[in-house]
Amino acid sequence: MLRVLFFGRLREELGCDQLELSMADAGADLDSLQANLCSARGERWRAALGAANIIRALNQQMVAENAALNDGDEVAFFPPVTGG
Amino acid sequence: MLRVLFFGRLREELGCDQLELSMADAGADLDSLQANLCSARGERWRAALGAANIIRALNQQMVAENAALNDGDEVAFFPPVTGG
Amino acid sequence: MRPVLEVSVQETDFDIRVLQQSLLCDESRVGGVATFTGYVRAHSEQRGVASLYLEHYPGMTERSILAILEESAGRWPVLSARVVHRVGELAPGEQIVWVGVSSAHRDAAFAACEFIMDYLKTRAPFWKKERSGQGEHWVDARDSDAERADRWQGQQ
Amino acid sequence: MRPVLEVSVQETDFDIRVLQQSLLCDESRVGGVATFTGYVRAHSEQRGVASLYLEHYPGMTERSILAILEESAGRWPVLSARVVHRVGELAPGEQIVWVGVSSAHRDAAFAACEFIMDYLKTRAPFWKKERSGQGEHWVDARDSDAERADRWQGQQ
Repeated sequence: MLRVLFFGRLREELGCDQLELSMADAGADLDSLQANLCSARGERWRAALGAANIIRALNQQMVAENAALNDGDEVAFFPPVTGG
Repeated sequence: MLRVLFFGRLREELGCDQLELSMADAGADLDSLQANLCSARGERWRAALGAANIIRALNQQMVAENAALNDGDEVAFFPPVTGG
Repeated sequence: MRPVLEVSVQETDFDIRVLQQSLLCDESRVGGVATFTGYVRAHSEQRGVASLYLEHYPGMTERSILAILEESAGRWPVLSARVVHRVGELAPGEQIVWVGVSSAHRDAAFAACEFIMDYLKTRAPFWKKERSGQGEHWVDARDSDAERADRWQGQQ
Repeated sequence: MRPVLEVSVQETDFDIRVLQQSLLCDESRVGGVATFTGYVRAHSEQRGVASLYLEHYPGMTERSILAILEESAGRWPVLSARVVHRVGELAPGEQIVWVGVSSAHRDAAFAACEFIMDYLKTRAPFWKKERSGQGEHWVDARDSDAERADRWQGQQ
């Protein structure tokens, strides 16, 4: 299983805080996961999650490149951060 | 009259906090004042007040160049500052 | 001696005097403490702000800030560094964030404190939403924040 | 609106929370406050320090620090800036100096605070004497302080 979290403006646009996905539904890596979520869940997801500035984190660390996914991983998608 | 103040290590070396001088004894400008104090008061003054790093202030403002002295002025001599 | 690094993410307000005291080791090796405190402003881009809501990513927030503190301690001789960041609903004038760094010398304290704030702004998972008379909206990230963080990259 | 600038030279200790509060204007225009606090260290150049005596030039001290605050407010959009500097006899661990700057944005607050400290170190008439088991001696000025102050000269 894979846990997928959404934050900030993206969370509101999707109307979704988090998902649990089987590894089969998720895909083998971050790029596949993001593409699968965009294509399987309709136009709203495609537009929001396909935005160019979406940041990805794998197991609570931001990752700039693609990365392989493993059972039990936690993935997060969110817009640029605005704390401080 | 001119008021002349000494601070820090220089004050201790001279054994003197402040002086009141007539304008005639002081001289026309800062360079003359400093030279007069060095020559009129013995070796201790010549050594301490003649040191290369002595800073001068005229009416409570540091001055890097020579400056004319006027009746009522306040002059100070001191070593490099070490506050903060 | 290893630097003392601490991170707190909390809804409650904080006392800057108590925080600064926590940066002082008892042996009096501290020569200086640099701090930054961020506040909720009453106006933002011509809008009046009634309140600010801060969302975060629990777990990752603490980890990412601790990683920033560790990086700062690797770059400068930090004795102690600490970040407190609030989340939830905040009113104008309230304290949002506090960063404090103690060191034997002021240059390290200043540099590390500013570095931590710059990285916090671009690497810690917080998102601000402003609420005003005209409704609510998410605050956009600023290019200038990314540029400020980038300028540390070339430096050691 | 003109920046609020304040200077205090005093023998008594100070409360950093009260000082920081004094930098916040009531309209909540302050986005950030940067501060620096200097402390008496227990060791200095291999010597143990029993106490530190701070001499100053009354009158010129306040004037010169105010001139530094005014120069900082001319360079950056400072809302309020304040310096408190102690004089007289201080024990290791005691607070010596506090500099605080409030601004709408953090970059101005950080820059002005560091500028004020650098200029204070080289332009304000204070002299430190350390007392230790080996007697007492005047602290020498450090070239690095002059260099830090000089680096602001080229910048606006």
